[in-house]
Amino acid sequence: MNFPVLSVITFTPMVAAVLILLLPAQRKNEARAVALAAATFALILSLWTYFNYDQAAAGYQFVEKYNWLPVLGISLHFGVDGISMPLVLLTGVVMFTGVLISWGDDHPHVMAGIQDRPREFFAFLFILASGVLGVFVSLDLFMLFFFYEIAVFPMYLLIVIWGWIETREYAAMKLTLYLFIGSVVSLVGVLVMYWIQYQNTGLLSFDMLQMEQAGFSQTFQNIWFLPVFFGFAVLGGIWPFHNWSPDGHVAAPTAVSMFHAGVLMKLGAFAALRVGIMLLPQGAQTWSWLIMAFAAIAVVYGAYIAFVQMDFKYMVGFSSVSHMGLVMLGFSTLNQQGLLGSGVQMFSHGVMTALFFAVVGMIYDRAHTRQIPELGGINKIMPFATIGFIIGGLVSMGMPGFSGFVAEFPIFMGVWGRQWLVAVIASISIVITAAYIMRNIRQVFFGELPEKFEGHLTDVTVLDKVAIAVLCFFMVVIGLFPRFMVPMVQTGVENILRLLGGQ
Amino acid sequence: MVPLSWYLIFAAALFSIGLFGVLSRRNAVAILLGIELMLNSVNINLAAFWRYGDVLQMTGQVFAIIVFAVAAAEVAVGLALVISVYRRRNTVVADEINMMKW
Amino acid sequence: MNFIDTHLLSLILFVPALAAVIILFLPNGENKLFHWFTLGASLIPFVLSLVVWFRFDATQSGFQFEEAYVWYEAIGSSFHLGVDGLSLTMVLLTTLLTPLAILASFSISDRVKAYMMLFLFLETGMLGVFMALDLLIFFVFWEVGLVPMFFLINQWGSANRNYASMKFLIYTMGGSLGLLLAIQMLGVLFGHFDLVRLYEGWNSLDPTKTLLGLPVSTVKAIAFWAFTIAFAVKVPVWPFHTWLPDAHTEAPTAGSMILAGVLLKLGAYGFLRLILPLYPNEARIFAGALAVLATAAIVFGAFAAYAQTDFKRLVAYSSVNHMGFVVLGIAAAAFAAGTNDATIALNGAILQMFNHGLSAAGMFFLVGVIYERTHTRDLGKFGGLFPLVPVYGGILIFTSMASLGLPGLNGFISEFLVVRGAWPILPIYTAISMLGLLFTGAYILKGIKQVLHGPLNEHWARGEHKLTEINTREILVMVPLMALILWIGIWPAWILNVINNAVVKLF
Amino acid sequence: MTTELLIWLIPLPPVLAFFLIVLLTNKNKALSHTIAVGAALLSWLGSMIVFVQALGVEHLGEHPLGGEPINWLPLGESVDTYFKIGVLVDPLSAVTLFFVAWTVLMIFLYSVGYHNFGQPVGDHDHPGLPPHGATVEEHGHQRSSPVGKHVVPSIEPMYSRFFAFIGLFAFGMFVLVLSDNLLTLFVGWEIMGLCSYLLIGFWYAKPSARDAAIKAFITTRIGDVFMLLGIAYLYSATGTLSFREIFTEGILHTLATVPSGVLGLSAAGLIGLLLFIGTIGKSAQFPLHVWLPDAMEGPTPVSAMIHAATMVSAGVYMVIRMFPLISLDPTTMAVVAFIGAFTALFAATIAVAQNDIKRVLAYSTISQLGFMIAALGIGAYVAAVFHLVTHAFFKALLFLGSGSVIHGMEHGVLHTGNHKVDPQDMFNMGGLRRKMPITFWTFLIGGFALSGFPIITAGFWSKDEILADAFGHGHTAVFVTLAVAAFLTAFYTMRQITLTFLGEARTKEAEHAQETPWTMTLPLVILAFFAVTYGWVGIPEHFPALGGLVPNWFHEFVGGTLAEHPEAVEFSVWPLLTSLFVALGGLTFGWLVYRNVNSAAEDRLQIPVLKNKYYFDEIYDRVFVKPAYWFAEAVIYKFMDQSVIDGILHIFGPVTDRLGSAIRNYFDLPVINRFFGDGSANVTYWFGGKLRAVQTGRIQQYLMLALVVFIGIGAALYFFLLA
Repeated sequence: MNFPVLSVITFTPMVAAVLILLLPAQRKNEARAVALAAATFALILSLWTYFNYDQAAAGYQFVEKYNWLPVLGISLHFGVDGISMPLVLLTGVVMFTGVLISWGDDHPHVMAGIQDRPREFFAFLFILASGVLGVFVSLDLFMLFFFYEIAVFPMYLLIVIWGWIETREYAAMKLTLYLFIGSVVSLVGVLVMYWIQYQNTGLLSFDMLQMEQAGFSQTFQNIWFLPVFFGFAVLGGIWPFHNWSPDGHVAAPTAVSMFHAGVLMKLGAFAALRVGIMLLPQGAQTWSWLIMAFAAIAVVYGAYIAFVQMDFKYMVGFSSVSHMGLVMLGFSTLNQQGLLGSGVQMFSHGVMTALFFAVVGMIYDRAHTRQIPELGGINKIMPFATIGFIIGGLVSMGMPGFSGFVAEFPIFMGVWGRQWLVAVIASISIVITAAYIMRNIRQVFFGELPEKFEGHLTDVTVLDKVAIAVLCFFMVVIGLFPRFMVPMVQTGVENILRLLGGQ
Repeated sequence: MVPLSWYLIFAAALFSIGLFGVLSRRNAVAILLGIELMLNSVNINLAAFWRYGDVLQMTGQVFAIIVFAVAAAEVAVGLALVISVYRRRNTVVADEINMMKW
Repeated sequence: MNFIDTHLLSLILFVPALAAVIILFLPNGENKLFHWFTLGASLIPFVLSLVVWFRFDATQSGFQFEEAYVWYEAIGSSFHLGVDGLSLTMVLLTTLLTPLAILASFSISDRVKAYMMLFLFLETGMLGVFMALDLLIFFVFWEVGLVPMFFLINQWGSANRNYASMKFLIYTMGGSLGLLLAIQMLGVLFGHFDLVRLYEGWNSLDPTKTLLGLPVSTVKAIAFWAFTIAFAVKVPVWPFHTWLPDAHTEAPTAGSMILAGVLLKLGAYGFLRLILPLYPNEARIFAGALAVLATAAIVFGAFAAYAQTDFKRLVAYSSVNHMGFVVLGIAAAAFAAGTNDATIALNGAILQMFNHGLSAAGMFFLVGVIYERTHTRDLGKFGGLFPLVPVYGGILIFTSMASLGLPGLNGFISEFLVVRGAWPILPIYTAISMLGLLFTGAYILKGIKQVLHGPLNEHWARGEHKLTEINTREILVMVPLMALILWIGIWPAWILNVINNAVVKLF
Repeated sequence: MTTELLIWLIPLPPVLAFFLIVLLTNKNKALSHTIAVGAALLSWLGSMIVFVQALGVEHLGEHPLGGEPINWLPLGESVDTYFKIGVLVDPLSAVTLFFVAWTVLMIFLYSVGYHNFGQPVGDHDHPGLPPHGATVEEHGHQRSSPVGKHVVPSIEPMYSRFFAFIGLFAFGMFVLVLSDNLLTLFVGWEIMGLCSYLLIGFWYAKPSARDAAIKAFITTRIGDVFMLLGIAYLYSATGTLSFREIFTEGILHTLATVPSGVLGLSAAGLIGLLLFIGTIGKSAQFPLHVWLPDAMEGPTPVSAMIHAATMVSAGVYMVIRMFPLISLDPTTMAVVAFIGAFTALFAATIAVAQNDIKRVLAYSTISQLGFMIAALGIGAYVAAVFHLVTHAFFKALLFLGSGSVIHGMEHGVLHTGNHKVDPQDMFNMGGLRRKMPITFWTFLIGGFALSGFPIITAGFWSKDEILADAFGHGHTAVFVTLAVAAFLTAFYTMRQITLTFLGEARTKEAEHAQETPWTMTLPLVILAFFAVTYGWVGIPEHFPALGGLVPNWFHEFVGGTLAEHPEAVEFSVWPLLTSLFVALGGLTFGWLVYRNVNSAAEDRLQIPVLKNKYYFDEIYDRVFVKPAYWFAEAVIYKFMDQSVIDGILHIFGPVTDRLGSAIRNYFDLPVINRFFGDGSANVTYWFGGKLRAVQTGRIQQYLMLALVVFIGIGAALYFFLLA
C-alpha cells in the first residue's frame, strides 16, 4: 500500500480550503467549482478505498504511519477498518452532496443555497470535512483528538455567519460549548490512559493499537470509561446531552445541518466506540446498562418530541436524536448483532438525515418558512424532492427494503440478546416515527398548496436532484442488498468483539 | 578579592530599588527606568556568577548580552508606547492610561 | 428458458417491481402507454404462476420451486422462496386479481404513472409474503405492502382519505410491532429465520428450559399473541376491524379490490403459515378465544353491514363478516389439530380466502363502477336502476349472490366446509355464527334492493345524470371473476385438491 | 344411453336454457321461449323415460337407480373421506319426478300465453312493472279510415328474462329431486330460493313486490341456516350425506342412540329438528308461513304457482326423504305432527276470510302442506307422499286456473279502461262460468279435488288416507284438527268457486272478461286430468266396493322406499265418514252461504283478526325486523364500532401528542435545556461577573499581586521543600 490514499483523502479538503481562500472573494463560481472538484475527488477516492478494502483480510488497512512527535509517541497513524470505512465513504458522500446543494439557485427571486460569501463558507466547510475524515482514519489517539477539535471549531463560524438569523449565536455557542466541554472531559480521560499505559508498559505512545494491549485494570476502566465514553458521546447526541443538536440543526445552514447530523454526530459515536469501548472494554461491560438506559430513553423520547414538532427542522433534528439513540443502543448491547446494526445505522442515518436536511433546506430556501402547518402541496412544485423525502422517510421509519431496516433490525436483535424489555420499549418509537413522518409527508408534500406560494416557488435545481439521487441510491442499495455494507462492518465488529473478550 | 556575596547583595539591592520604582512611581517613564534597573541587577548577577563559576564557559556573558538586547528592545518599544500615549492623552501617568479597562 | 425454469418464483415476484422501475423511465403523460404497459407487465406473473400451478405436484409434501439466495447472512437470513398448495393458491389469487385491478383502474387519469408504479410494487409486496420461507423476508414483504397501499388510498382516495390512510398505516404497523419483535426474538434464539428449520427447532424446544429469563411456555405464549395480534389486525378479526371499513371505503376502486381481495388474506395466511405450525399448543389453548372473536366478526360484521347506508361501506363490512368464517375455520383447526374435522375446516378456511378474494373484489369493483357514474355511494340516492343498466344489474346480482353464499356458487362450498368442520369442534360458536349467515342474506338483499329494485329514481333516468350501462372493459374485468366463481361453485375439485393436499401434508 | 347418464342429464336442459337466454337470446322473445319450453320438454321426456324404467325395476327401494357417485370435494387424506355426489331414483324420487316434470312443462307452456306472447308492445310499459296494455287501431275496409281504437293486453317487457328464471328454477327442482345426498339437495333447494326471490320480485319496480321478494328470501333463509347446521351435524356425525349410506341400519342406530346434549334429544332427534326447521321455512309452515301469501306479488299466477305448487313441495319432499332419520326420535315426530296439524287448521281459518283469489289459494296451500307434515309426524309416510303428489297436481291446476281467471279479468279491465278495479278481488267477479267455460270446469275439478270431493277426485283419496292413518294410529288430536281443517278447506273452496264463477257478474269488467288462449287452457286440461285420475292409483284394498278393483299400486311402490315396508292401516269406517262429511258438508255450506253474497260488506266472515292473518306480519315487524335493524345500526355500528372501538383508537393520537409535548415542554425545554444547558452557562456568566472586580486595569496593582503570589509560593516552596 504505497499510495497514501487515506492521508490524501483527509487532506484534500484542507488543501481545497486553502485554495478557495486564495481566490478573490467575488468569484463565487470558481470557489464553488474548486469545492465541487475537491469533493468529487475525495468521494471518488473514498469509493475506491471502500471497494478495495479487503474484507477477507479484515483488520486495519491502507495503514500509513509517519512520526510526528516521537518523543511523546505521537505519530500520524492512519488506517481504516470495517467500522470506519463506511463512515469515510459517508463523509465523502455528504461532502459531495453538501457542496451540490449549497450551490443553490442564484435566481434573484430564489437565492437558494449559499449565495453569501460562498468562498469562506466552502473553506470552513472543508476544514470541517478534513477534520471529520481525520478522526475516522486516525489510529493515533492524539491525532484523533487533533482532528476532532479541528472538526468542531468551524461549526461555530459556519453557524454564526451563515445560520438562521434568529438563533444562530445562541445555537452556535451552545453547540461549541457542549462539544468542547465533552471533548475536554474525554481528553482528561485520554491523558490519564496515556499515563497509566506508560506506567504499565513503560512506553509513551498514543497509538491506539498499542493502547489496546495496555492492560488497564478493571477498576481503572470502571472509573475512566464514563468520562471518556460520554465525553465523546455528547457529540453523538446521547440523551441527556442531546440538546445542542436540534438547536444546532435549526440554526445551521442546510449544508452544515447535513454535515452536522450526517457526519458530525457519527464522529461522536465513532470516537466513543473507538476510544471508550475498544480501549476500555471491561469498563464498557460494566456500564453498558447505563448506556442502554440512556439510549433507550433517547430513542423513545426523541420520537415523541419529534412527533409534536411544528417546525420541520426541529422535527428532523429530534428524529436524529432518536436514531442516534439507536446507534448507542447498539453499542450498549456489546454483542455481534447490536454492534453490526450500529455500524450500519451510522451510515444509514447519516445518509438519510442528510437527505432530510437537504430537502428541508430546499423547501425553506424557497418558502421561507419551516412551520409544517404553513406548508403544503410541495409535490406539485418539486416532485423530485418529494420522492427523495419519501424515501428518506421510509428509511427513517425502518421500512423494510431500505437501509433503515437493515440497520435497525439487528440492533433490536442485539437488544433482545441483552434485555428484551428494552427492545419492546424502544420499538414503540418505530410506530411513532411512522406516524409523524407520514403525517408530515402528507401535510407538507401532498396537502393543499397555500395560494401565497402559487408561482413563487421554483423546482429544485439539477444539482439538487443529483444530490438527492446520490443519497437515495445508497439507502436503497443497502436496503436491497445488505451485502453492500454488512460484511465489511462485520469485520470491524469481529475486532471489537475480540477486544471485548470472548467470542 | 571581594567575595561573591557582595555582588549578590548589591544586585539584590539594585533589584529591590527597581521593583520599588516600578510599583510606586506613577510616571510611566519612571516605571520603565525601574524595569531597567531590575534587568541590570540581573546582569550583575550573571556576570558575577560567571566570574566565580567556570570561566571557560561563556554562558553567563552570553545571557547578559541577550538581556541587554531584550532591555534595549523593551525600552524602545516601551518609550514608543509611552510617547504615543502621551501624544494622544497628554499624560504619562500609568493610572490614567485606562482605555483598555472595562 | 432454463433460467426461467429455475427462477420461476423470483420472476413472478420481481417482474412487477421491474416493470415499475421501467415505467419510471417512460415519458410522462402517456396515460394509455402506462395503462397497457402495466397491464401487460402484470399479466406476465399471472402466466408464470399458471405455469407453476400446472407444474405443481400436489401429491408430494413440502415446498416446491424452492429458491434460496444469500441476503443477510450476518443475522442468518437468506432470501428463501418456495410454495406449497396453500401459498400457491394465494399467489394465483394475487396474480389474477392484480391485472383485473389494473384493468379496472384504466379510468384513472390523475398521475397515472405513480399510480401504476405503486400498484406494481404492491403486487410484489403481496406476492413476497406468500412466497417467503424466511421469517425476515416474510416480514420485509409484509411491511413493503403497506406503503404503496397507503399512498394509493391517500392520493387517489375519496373525501375522508387522510384519516383512513393514516388509520390503515398506523394500525397495521402498530399491529405488526409484536410480529417484528417476536421475529427478532426467534432470530436471536435460533440464529436463523428459515421457516422450514424453525418448524422443527421451535417446537422441539425443551419446555422446562428458560429463555431470556422466562420459562419457555411463557415466551411462546407471548410470541404467540404477538403474532396473533399482528395477523388479527390484518385479517381483520373483530375488534381490530375498524380500519377496514374506512380504508376500503376511501380507497380507489382498484385499491379496494386488492385490499379486500388479497391484503386481508395476508393476515389469514399468516395464521396458517406461521401460527398453526409454530404454536400448535398455544393455538389449541387459545382457540376458544379466537373462536369468540371470529364469531363476533361474523355476527357483528353482518349486523354492521346491514346498518350501512353507504354501499361501499356495506361491502366493506361484508368482508369482516366473511373473513370471520376463515378465522372460525382456523380456530376450529387449531383446537382439534390433526382430526378430519380440522382438515375440513382448514380446507374451508383456505377456500374461503380464495373465494372471498374473488367475490369481494368483484363487489368492490361493481360499487366502483356505479360510483364512477353517479359519484355517490349513498344507497338512499339510488333506486330502481335495474331498467337503466340491466347487464350491470345482472352482474351485480350474480356477484352479490356469490358473496351471500348461494349454493352453486363458490362462497357456499367454503362456508359449508367451515361450518361442517367447526360444528363438531365448536358447536356453540358455529351455531351463533349461523345468525351472521342469516344477516349476510339480509344486507346483501338490502344492497340489491336499494340500488336496483324499487321505483326508478328519475334523477338518473335522463339528462346529464343519465346512468350509462357498464362498458366492455368493465365487463372484461368481471368475466374472469364470475367464471371462476361459477366454476368453483360447480366443480371445486380442481382447486380444493391442491388445498386439501397441502392441508393434509402441512397440519 | 344408460339410465344413469340419462338421470344425470335430466336437470341440464333448463339450466342451459337459462344461460342461453341470459347470454344470447335475451333480445329475441320467440327464440327465448322456444328454447325454454324445448328444454322443459327434453327434461320432461327424460323424466318420463326414467320414471317408466323405474317402474320396471324390482324392489326399487333396495336397488335404486343412479349408479356410482363421483368425487366432488376432495377432503382429508384418502379418497374414501372425499365428498361424493351422485343421482338417485328410488320410488319416492320417481313419483316426485313424475309430477315435477309434468307441472314444470305445464308452467312453461302456460307462461307463453300468460305473458301475452304475440301481443303488441305496450304503449308505456316499463321493465319491472306489469304491462299496461297497448292501444291498437282497427282499420275498416278503406285503409285510411280508422274505425276506432281499443286497448289489448301488451306483451311482458321482460319476457325473455322470465323464461330464463323459470328455467333456472326448473333446474333447481330437478337437482333437488334427483340428488342422492343432502348437500346437492340443499344446492337445488337454495337455487329455488334464489329463483323465488327473483320471480316474486320480478316486477321489481313495485315496492310491494320488492319487499315481498326479500321477505320470502329471508324468511326461508332462516329455515335454511338451521338446515345447513343440521346437514353439518349429520355430516360430522356420520361422515357422509349420501342417502344410501345414511339410511343403513348401523348409522341410523348410532344416530338414535348418541345423545346430542341439547334438550335431551338424541343426535337423530336434533338433526331431524334442524332439518325440519328448514322445511318449516321452505314449506311455509307456522311460524315461518308469512312469506307465502306475499309471494303472490309475483307475476300472477305463474311464480305464485311455482312457489305454491312446486317449490313448497320441496320442503315436504325433504322431510319425507329424511323420514327414516326423523322418525327415530319421538320428540321430533311429535313436534312435526303438532306443527303440521296446527298449521293446517290455522291457515285454513285465514283462508276463509281472504278476498284475493290467489291469497285464498296461498293459504290453502299452507294448510294442505300442514296436512302432509302432520301425516309425516304421525308416521303416515305413504299418505304424506300421496297427498304431496295429488296436491301438486290439483293445486297447480287451481293456481293456473286462478291465473287464467285474472287474465280474463284483466282483459275486461283493459276493455273498460277502469284500472281501479282489482282483477284479483273475487268480489269483482262472478258469473265467469259463461265467459270462460274451460277455466270454469277445470277450476271446479281442482277445487273439488282440494276439498276432497269423494271418490272421483284425487284429493279425496290422499286426504282420506291421511285421516285414516291419523285415526288408525290413534292420534285423535291430530285427527280432529285435520278434520276441522278439511271442513274449512271445502268451505272456502266453495266460497271461492261461488264468488268467482257462479251467480251474476258483479262488475262491467267481469262481463267483458274472456277466455284465455290455448297455451293457457291446455295445461289446465292436462292438470285437471291428473287431478282426477291420479287418486285412483292409491285406493286402499279394503275400501268398500272400489277396494281391490285397482291394486293399491301407490302404497306398494312408494312404501318400498322405506327399509321396512309400512303396512297399510286396517280399514275403519269412521275416518271415511268423516272425510265424506267434511268434504260434502263444507262444499254445500260454502255454497249456501255465498250463493247470494254480492259484496265484501255482506260477507259475515270478514273478521278483522282473520282478514289480517292474526296480525303476524305486524307482530314480526315489531318483534324481529325493527329491533334487528335498531340493534344493527344503533348498537353494533353506531355504538360499538364507532363509539367504543374507534373511540379507544382515537385516544392514541392525542395521547401521543400530549405525551410528546409534555416531554418537550415540561422536561426537555425547562430541565435539560434551561436548567442544565443554559443554566451552566448562566452560572459561569454570573461567576465571571463577580470576578470582574479584580480586574482594575492598574498595572501596578497587577504587579503587586504578582509579587505577593510569588512571595507566597516561594514561602510555600521553602516551607514544604526545604523544611
